[in-house]
Amino acid sequence: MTSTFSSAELMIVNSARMLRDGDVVFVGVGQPNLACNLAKRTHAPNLTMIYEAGVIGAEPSRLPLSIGDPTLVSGALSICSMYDIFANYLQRGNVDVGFLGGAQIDRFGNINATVIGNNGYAHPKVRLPGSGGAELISAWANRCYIMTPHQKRRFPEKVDFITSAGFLNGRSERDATGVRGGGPLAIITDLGLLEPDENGELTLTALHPERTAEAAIENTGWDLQVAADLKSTEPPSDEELRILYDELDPDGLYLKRA
Amino acid sequence: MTSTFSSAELMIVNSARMLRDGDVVFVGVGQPNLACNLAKRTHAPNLTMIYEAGVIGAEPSRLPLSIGDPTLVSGALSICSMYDIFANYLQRGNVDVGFLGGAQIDRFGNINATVIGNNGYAHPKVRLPGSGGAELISAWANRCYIMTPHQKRRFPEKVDFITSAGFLNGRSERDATGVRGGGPLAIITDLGLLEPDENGELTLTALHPERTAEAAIENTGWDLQVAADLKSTEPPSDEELRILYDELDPDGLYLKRA
Amino acid sequence: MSKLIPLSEAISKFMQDGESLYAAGFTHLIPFAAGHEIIRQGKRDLELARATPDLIYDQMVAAGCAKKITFSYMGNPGVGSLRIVRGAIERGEIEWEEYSHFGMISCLQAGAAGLPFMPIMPTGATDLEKANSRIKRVVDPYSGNELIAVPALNPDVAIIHVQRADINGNSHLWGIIGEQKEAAFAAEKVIVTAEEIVDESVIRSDPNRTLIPGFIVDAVCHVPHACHPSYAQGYYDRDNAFYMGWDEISKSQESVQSWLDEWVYGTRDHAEYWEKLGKEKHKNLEVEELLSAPINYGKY
Amino acid sequence: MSKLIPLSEAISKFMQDGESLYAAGFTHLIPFAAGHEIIRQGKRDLELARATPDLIYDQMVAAGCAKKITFSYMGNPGVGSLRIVRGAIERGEIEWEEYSHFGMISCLQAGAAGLPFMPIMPTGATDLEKANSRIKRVVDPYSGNELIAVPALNPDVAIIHVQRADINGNSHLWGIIGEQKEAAFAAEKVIVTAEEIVDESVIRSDPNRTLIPGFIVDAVCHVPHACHPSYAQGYYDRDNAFYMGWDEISKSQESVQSWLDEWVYGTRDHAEYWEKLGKEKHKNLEVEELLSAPINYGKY
Repeated sequence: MTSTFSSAELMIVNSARMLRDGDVVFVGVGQPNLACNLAKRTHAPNLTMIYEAGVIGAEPSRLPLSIGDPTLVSGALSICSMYDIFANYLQRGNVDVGFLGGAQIDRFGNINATVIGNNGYAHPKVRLPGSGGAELISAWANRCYIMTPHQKRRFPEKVDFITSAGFLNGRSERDATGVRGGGPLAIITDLGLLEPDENGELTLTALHPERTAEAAIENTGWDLQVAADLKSTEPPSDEELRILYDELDPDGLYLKRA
Repeated sequence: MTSTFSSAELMIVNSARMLRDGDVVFVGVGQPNLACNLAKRTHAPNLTMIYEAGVIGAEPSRLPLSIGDPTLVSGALSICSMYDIFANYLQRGNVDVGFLGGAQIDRFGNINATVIGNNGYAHPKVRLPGSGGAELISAWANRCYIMTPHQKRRFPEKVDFITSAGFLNGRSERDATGVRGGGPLAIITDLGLLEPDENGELTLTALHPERTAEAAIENTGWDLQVAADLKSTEPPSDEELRILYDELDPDGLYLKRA
Repeated sequence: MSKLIPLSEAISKFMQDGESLYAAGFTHLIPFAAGHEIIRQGKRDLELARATPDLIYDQMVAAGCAKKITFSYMGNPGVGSLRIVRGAIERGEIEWEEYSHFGMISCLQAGAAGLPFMPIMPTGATDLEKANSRIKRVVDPYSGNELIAVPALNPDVAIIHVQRADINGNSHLWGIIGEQKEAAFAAEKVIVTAEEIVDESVIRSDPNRTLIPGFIVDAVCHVPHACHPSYAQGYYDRDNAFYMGWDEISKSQESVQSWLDEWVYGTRDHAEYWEKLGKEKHKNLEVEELLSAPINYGKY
Repeated sequence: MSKLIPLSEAISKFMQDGESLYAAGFTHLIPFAAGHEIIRQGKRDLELARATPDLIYDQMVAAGCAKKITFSYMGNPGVGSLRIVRGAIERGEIEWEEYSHFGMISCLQAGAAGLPFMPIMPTGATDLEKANSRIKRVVDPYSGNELIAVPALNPDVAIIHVQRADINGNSHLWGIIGEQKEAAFAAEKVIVTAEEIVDESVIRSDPNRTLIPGFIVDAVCHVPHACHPSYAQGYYDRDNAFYMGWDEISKSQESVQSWLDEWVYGTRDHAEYWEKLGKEKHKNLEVEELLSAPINYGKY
């Protein structure tokens, strides 16, 4: 079956819609960056974007290729040191939203970006890049969103290593750690949305157009619960797609036209 | 008796001579500032002056009247925050020399700049300005020098309140606190020099021209010991006095010509 | 969305009786205009914190705005004693809390960083620690040695004067930058007063100069010469004569009262205060231009 | 007293086998030229620390310079994996020590401030703490709650690339200023490489821009384009093609070795390396001027 919308389109557009006007967002490059810029050009003109390299309020004239791209710096509102961006912005509670990804995301929204394999940390089968800012974003941003393709190997029952805390073994366990942020509010996949239930377990709460609950269940490593009031996400609008393709990624660096 | 040299001349010139070429000096305004500038124009051209307001390498075009004088800023080498000046410079051990003063200095070089009176801290007879940077300079500068007129009320056996640690009740007590700096190396008064003995007790080690040990003993609140090899300081040279009066304080803000 | 409002509105909206205040600026950019407006509006029971209370808090204490003062050096810089605060403490008329400079600034740094405390290396001087129960010890988990700990300071309000800001509060500061950034991030509400309101493009031309981002700012007020008798680097000089003169004025409650009557209660706002200082004073405090060498950010 | 010496002399004089190194620059001003010179001089058993090892440490590890690596994000930024370091860790050929970004930078901050540790608020993620015994807990003396503690990092050597410095090492940096200041103050020895050596008067025209004072610097080296394939804000662009190309090159030890042979061992110094990149590459990385608005310090 050929879909009307690509996976990237669905993830970016639905992530953009999670953002509220006035949000301060801690953002990386790639799809989260596109989602933020899309939100800013539609319903959230007062969005402030913060990059972990210490850049606040960037207005890049080209699509940034790394979080330290010089195009983020020229014409930005403010630049600060790495200590300050993590301390005064993130740890202090000045960040509303963080975007996360990772090699593995488990049933309780815990993320692994460190090591794959059962031999433990000291003898990694696959060594991943590690935390970077992720451990801190997941702990201290008021709200977190995770963007990821919906694949069984990415959604194990339990991650091999917790790089970033979701709800640990349940919401009460996260609460007990005393972290200031609220944890993952939604996982935006190319099939639909997973949101934590009252216990912090990720459940399927919405499907994208032309996507099925069966596909989601099949591509999840745990016994995925489906919300009683399963919703459908609004299809990406022509305007959203126009902004993405014509304004934000005209050279198709992150988005390939179907 | 009319002296050849004024008290201010003797204190400033002898303080200047304590400084070594290449020293990084944490300095305030007034006499210590004149001493540093005199040293820089004579034997210590590579002296770096640091002000607690966060100014490094000032080249003021007029005599600064407060540690935050704008003339210290224009043309300085570097400016940093107050946190950085105390942390990265002083606490880190990047300061060779600190100058101190105070209302009371006792037998072991402890300084009181906080409260006078026997009713304790909560009910001060005379409330002084307090520590400012003094507690930290006395602890963390590698070498400290104290400039003060030689007066009995300034030299009690024991200070009413220890704002800045000298040798506490003896050198071994300071050593036990784990502070990084070496403590007061000399007290430069208008009569001579007091230096700590092996136990940290301040003893008279040198007299200025025309000054007597009797005067020093009489103007000290403890039983001042006189070094066996009591020295005489070199009289201020014509060149030193010329620089002070003609170059550094031509308007006589701190120095009055005899 | 512009945050530009008159100073009187910012003070009445964001500074409430009983709240804590950090009016920032170590020897530079001291926000006197805002302090005077607080006096004019008769705010009461404030908890005033500043490393150096300086004349601004001496005046606010004299006007009866404060119930407590937190400081690390309570002097008239370059002159001597700070008579009003000193007298209030000696007579037990005001609560106070005292630190060393680094202690005070570490409290703000902890507050700005979202930490409950900051460690400080031992100084050997323990009398203040005995007198201030907020100063504690913390054990370094690596050496087992005891360090000093000071608690986070998170004032309800920070007032920050800056050389230039845009209408959203993005602020450029230079010269002595003591603890403005730390105070702004530590506080719950931030009022910025600025010598100049500039277009956002001026701010964006030099983002490394922006120490305070607009999104943490609640109000921006255009108040030229707001720092007199303190100064704004590149805009006007410190009025040393006033600092020395205050030493005389503050010798009696009567002369302080009459100074407040004439210069604070008797002026509608800071523009009128400045005007009243007169042309000669304006001229004395003028400063010739000395520009920074530009830097190139590059078009990317 | 001038500290200006050739980079080769600075490396041979101040970087010894077995010492620890922090080559600073978070995504910006990465001192590749100094890294290459370390490779050329065949330094061995270095303990390499950087938040992001980036290609500079991938190359140094490939060349056999390192016995240990300390990091917080071991990726090829914007591309993917950092193959050489990753392989060395997977095969157990190198020691490593790992933190989160804030953990790593807090280690440096502690080192710079002369503190033995820095506290960090809890993050809920404890697996790394279990794996790295250098990460400890400290009890907040105010709430009794446990916080994370990380130890001071005081490298033997910091290498800092800056846009402009004077011959004494007073350095102006702008754009992304990640951890250069912290690394310089934390280290025992500091080597500065600079795009431009300027007169002291340029530095003094803008003291707020001087993040590194000369008196903590041991050597200053004039090395234009030192950051390629990283960049210097306002001087040249990031060579993204190289970052992507390295992903291919680093797939085999053979192709890495031949790259090192041609580009590092095969060039006498960085000037030759830059020349060898060719006119077209130079042109691709050129950047148009975009100047900051000047500020006025005033003549006082």
